[in-house]
Amino acid sequence: MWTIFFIASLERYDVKAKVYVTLKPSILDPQGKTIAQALQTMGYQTVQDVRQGKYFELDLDSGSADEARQMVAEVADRVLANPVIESYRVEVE
Amino acid sequence: MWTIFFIASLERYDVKAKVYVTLKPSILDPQGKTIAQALQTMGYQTVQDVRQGKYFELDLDSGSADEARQMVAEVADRVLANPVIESYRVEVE
Amino acid sequence: MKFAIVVFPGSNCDHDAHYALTEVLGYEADFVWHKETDLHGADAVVLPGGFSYGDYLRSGAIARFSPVMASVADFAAAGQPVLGVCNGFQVLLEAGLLPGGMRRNRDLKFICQYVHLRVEQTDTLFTRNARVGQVLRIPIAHGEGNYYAPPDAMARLEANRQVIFRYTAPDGALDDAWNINGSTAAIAGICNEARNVVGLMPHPERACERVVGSTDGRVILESVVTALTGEGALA
Amino acid sequence: MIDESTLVAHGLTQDEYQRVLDILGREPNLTELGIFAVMWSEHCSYKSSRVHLRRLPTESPRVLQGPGENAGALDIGDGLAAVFKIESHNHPSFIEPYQGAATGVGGIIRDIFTMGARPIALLDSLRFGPLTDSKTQHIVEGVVAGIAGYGNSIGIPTVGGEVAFDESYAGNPLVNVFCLGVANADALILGRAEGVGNPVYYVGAKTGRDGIHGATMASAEFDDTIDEKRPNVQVGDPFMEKLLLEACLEVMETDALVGIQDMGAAGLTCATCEMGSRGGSGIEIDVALVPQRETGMTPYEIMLSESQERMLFIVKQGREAEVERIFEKWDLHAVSIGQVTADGLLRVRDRDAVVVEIPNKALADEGPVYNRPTRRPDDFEERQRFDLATLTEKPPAADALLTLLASPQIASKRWIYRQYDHMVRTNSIALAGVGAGVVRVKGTNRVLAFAVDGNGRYCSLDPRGGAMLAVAESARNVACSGATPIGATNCLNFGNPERPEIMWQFAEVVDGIAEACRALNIPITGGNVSFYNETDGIAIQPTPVIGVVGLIEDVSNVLGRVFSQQGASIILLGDAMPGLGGSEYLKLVHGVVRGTPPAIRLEREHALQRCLVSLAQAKLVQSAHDCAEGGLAVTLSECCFESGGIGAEVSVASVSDTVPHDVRLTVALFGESASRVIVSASPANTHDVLARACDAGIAAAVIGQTGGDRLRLSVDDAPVIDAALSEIERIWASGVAKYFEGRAA
Ligand SMILES: Nc1ncnc2c1ncn2[C@@H]1O[C@H](COP(=O)(O)OP(=O)(O)O)[C@@H](O)[C@H]1O
Ligand SMILES: [Mg+2]
Repeated sequence: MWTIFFIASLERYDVKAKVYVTLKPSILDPQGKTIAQALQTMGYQTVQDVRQGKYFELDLDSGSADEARQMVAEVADRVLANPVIESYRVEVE
Repeated sequence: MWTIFFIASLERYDVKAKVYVTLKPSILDPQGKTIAQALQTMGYQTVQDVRQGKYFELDLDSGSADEARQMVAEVADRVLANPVIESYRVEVE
Repeated sequence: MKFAIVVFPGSNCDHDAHYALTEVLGYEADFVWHKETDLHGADAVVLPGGFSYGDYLRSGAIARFSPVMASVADFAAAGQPVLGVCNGFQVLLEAGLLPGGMRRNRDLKFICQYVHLRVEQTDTLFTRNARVGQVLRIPIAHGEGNYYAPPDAMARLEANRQVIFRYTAPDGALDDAWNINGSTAAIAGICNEARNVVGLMPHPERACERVVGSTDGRVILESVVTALTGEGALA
Repeated sequence: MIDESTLVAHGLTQDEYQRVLDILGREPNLTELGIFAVMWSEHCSYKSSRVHLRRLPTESPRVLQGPGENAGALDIGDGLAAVFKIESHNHPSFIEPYQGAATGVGGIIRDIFTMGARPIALLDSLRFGPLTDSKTQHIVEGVVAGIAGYGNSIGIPTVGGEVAFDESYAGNPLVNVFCLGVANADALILGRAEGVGNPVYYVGAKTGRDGIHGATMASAEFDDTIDEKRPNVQVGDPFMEKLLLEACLEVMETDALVGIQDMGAAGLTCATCEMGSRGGSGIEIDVALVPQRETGMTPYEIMLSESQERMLFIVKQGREAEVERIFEKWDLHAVSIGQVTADGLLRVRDRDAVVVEIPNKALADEGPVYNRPTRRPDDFEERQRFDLATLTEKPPAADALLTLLASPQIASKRWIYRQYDHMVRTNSIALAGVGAGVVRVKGTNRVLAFAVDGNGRYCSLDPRGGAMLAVAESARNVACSGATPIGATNCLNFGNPERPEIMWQFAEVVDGIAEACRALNIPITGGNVSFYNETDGIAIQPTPVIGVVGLIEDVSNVLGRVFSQQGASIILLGDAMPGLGGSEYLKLVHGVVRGTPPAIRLEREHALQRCLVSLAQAKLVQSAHDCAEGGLAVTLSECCFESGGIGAEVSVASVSDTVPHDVRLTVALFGESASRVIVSASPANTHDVLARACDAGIAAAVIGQTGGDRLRLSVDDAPVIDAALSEIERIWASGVAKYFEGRAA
């Protein structure tokens, strides 16, 4: 038992994953719009548009980067983003 | 007048900037913590920790990438992030 | 007639729904903890308002994975009545039991106030005692109630007459100034294609007694009883 | 080992350190020193205020719990108790408005459910700089969103509050939050540790390095080093607190608990030694068993952390499993970190090593007590002097009214309370924004009404009189809803107590509160003191905030602010007196803050309040509204606003002995004489209302009728104001909101 556990634990990696979630481009983003307007009012005239999204950092303890990538994609699709209104991007280090 | 304006407008670039805002590491992130727990309960046992941040995409109409970088850093510091509890990172394409 | 009121961690209108259904309207109601999978033999299920899981991530996003939701989905699939109020509506959207999603309110603020709702359709289990065009005065209390569905889904919603409530002026006129949170097509509530699952952002359970300001919410809770038992049917 | 600079860093004086040495009979280690420092900080020890607070009246037959516990409690009949308290979170809200205000809400809610009460309502009392300043707008936006974010999520309605704006708060905003809960009168739970061998449990959020020395920070002024104080920011987690709230209330139903206390200011340190001290017990804990969010935390950090949403409780031996099971149901892991002992000591271990050994009593009860010097400010009399004759260039009355109605001070606060869920729990009877908070108690016919009030400007001109006016106004607001005031809590916000002028203000205010509470028969059941509200040596106006709780025994007797019928008689109860000292009119129209605030005769005030309650009980009046900031003209406007367009036509006589003649009009319209209320009654009941007022010894006069869609006001038969209601209401309605359009939240 001890040895097996020991070997298994040797094979785990600390993996960092990042997930970016934004409203789909066709959907009006009330937060982004308000920020863009406020920035223009504040004198930042070069700002054309702002979109606000969410950003997640996940610390994983994975068998491999591939395993992690697959799992994070699933988590992003099922949980972190709502595919009805949002799109997402996953990065695994 | 007309010519000057025309030339000036020729010199503008469409620049895309991204700003990533995260809570400083020592600050409690209740959202991230709750998400991590939920993922573990759902069977994603390899998830050790989750931190949630904000992600902004800015469309600018700038004189140069450098000008844009400086402006976005200022905007991030003044408006997009709350420097008391958050740190940020700026990327300009 | 028995209701099941699902309690998620962070639900906070569960007791209000229970009070309205039992003390005010005289029906039976049981709380069902989100880890349960048995709906206590209820005839109708209510997903109450609140901040399930603190509304962290997105409203309703975590709650929809609770064990009870599989039972709620089966219950809904069997054609039985399910009502989602506010956060409960958001859970139904996240669970895919109703189409669409929610954005932050147009003015980015949490809003708590009375609004006017126009009843658009009465052939659902929760509006059958109302009149088409009837205007109900019911409070809202939410920060993310700005309804959105993609154009094709919107077209289906309208074609199937699934939009049940819209935000309107007090006289029932559609007017963007009265579309309190900026929802697409001023949508305040919708039903599924089978018309047994209804979700709405306003809180009918807060509008069941004169002493707290309105009784207009009763018709929604009473309709389902009429539908199932015939009690209180319109002449 | 403990040198001068270590003492300074901990805010301890040489004398205080000597006291530590005397108590211990040895040198403290650094952890012990940190523990003494937080427990003996102003915030935790009340060392400057204690001698004064003793003068407050704290008893009545209804008082079930007076000052000293986590919250006060009053008997409200039907076997129930109202449990309530007010807390400040001023300093944290300046540093981080959203989180500071949010964690303030979280803290006061914990104080209430710790007593075994279910919290049912919140009120907020806020002070900011002028809204024209964009920094202030940012603070206001954050504070309001923070209160909303926490209260809405946990599902406790914020049913009302108050807010004022003045330059003195620009660098020191005030965020005071009042919470009220209901408990079974015989099941109040106290914060005491008893029963040797009983386990000490920790539950809730893990401990991080949050707010270490928050309590000492709240006991220091702000200056240029503010940035160094920044890493302390605590983040609130209302979801965690909602779980704690439900789990604790469920555990409390089992009788397995001995005592419980939240870990607020001074965290684990305060919770352990206070519970030990109250129960006359010792407590031994092992910091290694404390759940930790960060790695490498020292015993010092663990003991002093102010991480939010944590509770400490003592369980009866043998009942542990039952308690743990309830917490597990709510996804919370309660862990035993120690036990109650017989030796009266706070003993902290880090596994095998004993790192702290201090008598609980020394920390909690035997801290230093100061009777600090007081001195009346030299310009006191000078500032009270004000000659009405100097008021030249007065704008027309109608213009002055518009100026007042448009100012954030008087304008509608809807922009604020619309962000608060003020209806959840379906108990809110009067909606927020129309008077006191009025909340029914389900399962009974009873209703509780409560209001928070305090006028810093009055107190800056006359601390004692201003304090009496604050008590009177808060109680009057409660009485206007038909409730009998039965008790109060208070939050005393002041500058640096080491300055004799500030200490004088404080002593005067306490005397004013004591006198008014005695006269109005309102015991004080608890409260909070916040000193050091100064930036760069400039103090806030002395700001006592009084939260009065009242009881209505029959829900059908509740009164609202607004006129409810056309053709009703408008009746003014109480006398107008000469003077404009300290008024909103003087400040907003003339930029003058001088003079003496309105005089108050407390026995009259008491009679007025009793009369109001009797009118409500007899159902003789349709509405009642306190005549306060902005005087009669503003009060009448407010009675018309949100009434669905019911106007009024009113005629009053000027106050005769006011000189000169042209000021009489101004005084009649905008003077803020105390102890006045506008009620409306059907013509049929008008005579009875006047007769009851006469019996009560209260001046009462019919000054007009409701009706039409205009507000018409005459003084001495000369028309002075004639305005379309819809127009002035629009100006009033947008007076706060207009400052926030288009801001990026
Ligand atoms: N900070 C606040 N939070 C919530 N409600 C508020 C706040 N400030 C004012 N209000 C609401 O606006 C109303 C008017 O405030 P105020 O003029 O102080 O009332 P009153 O004249 O009754 O003392 C109050 O009844 C209160 O409920
Ligand atoms: Mg007031």
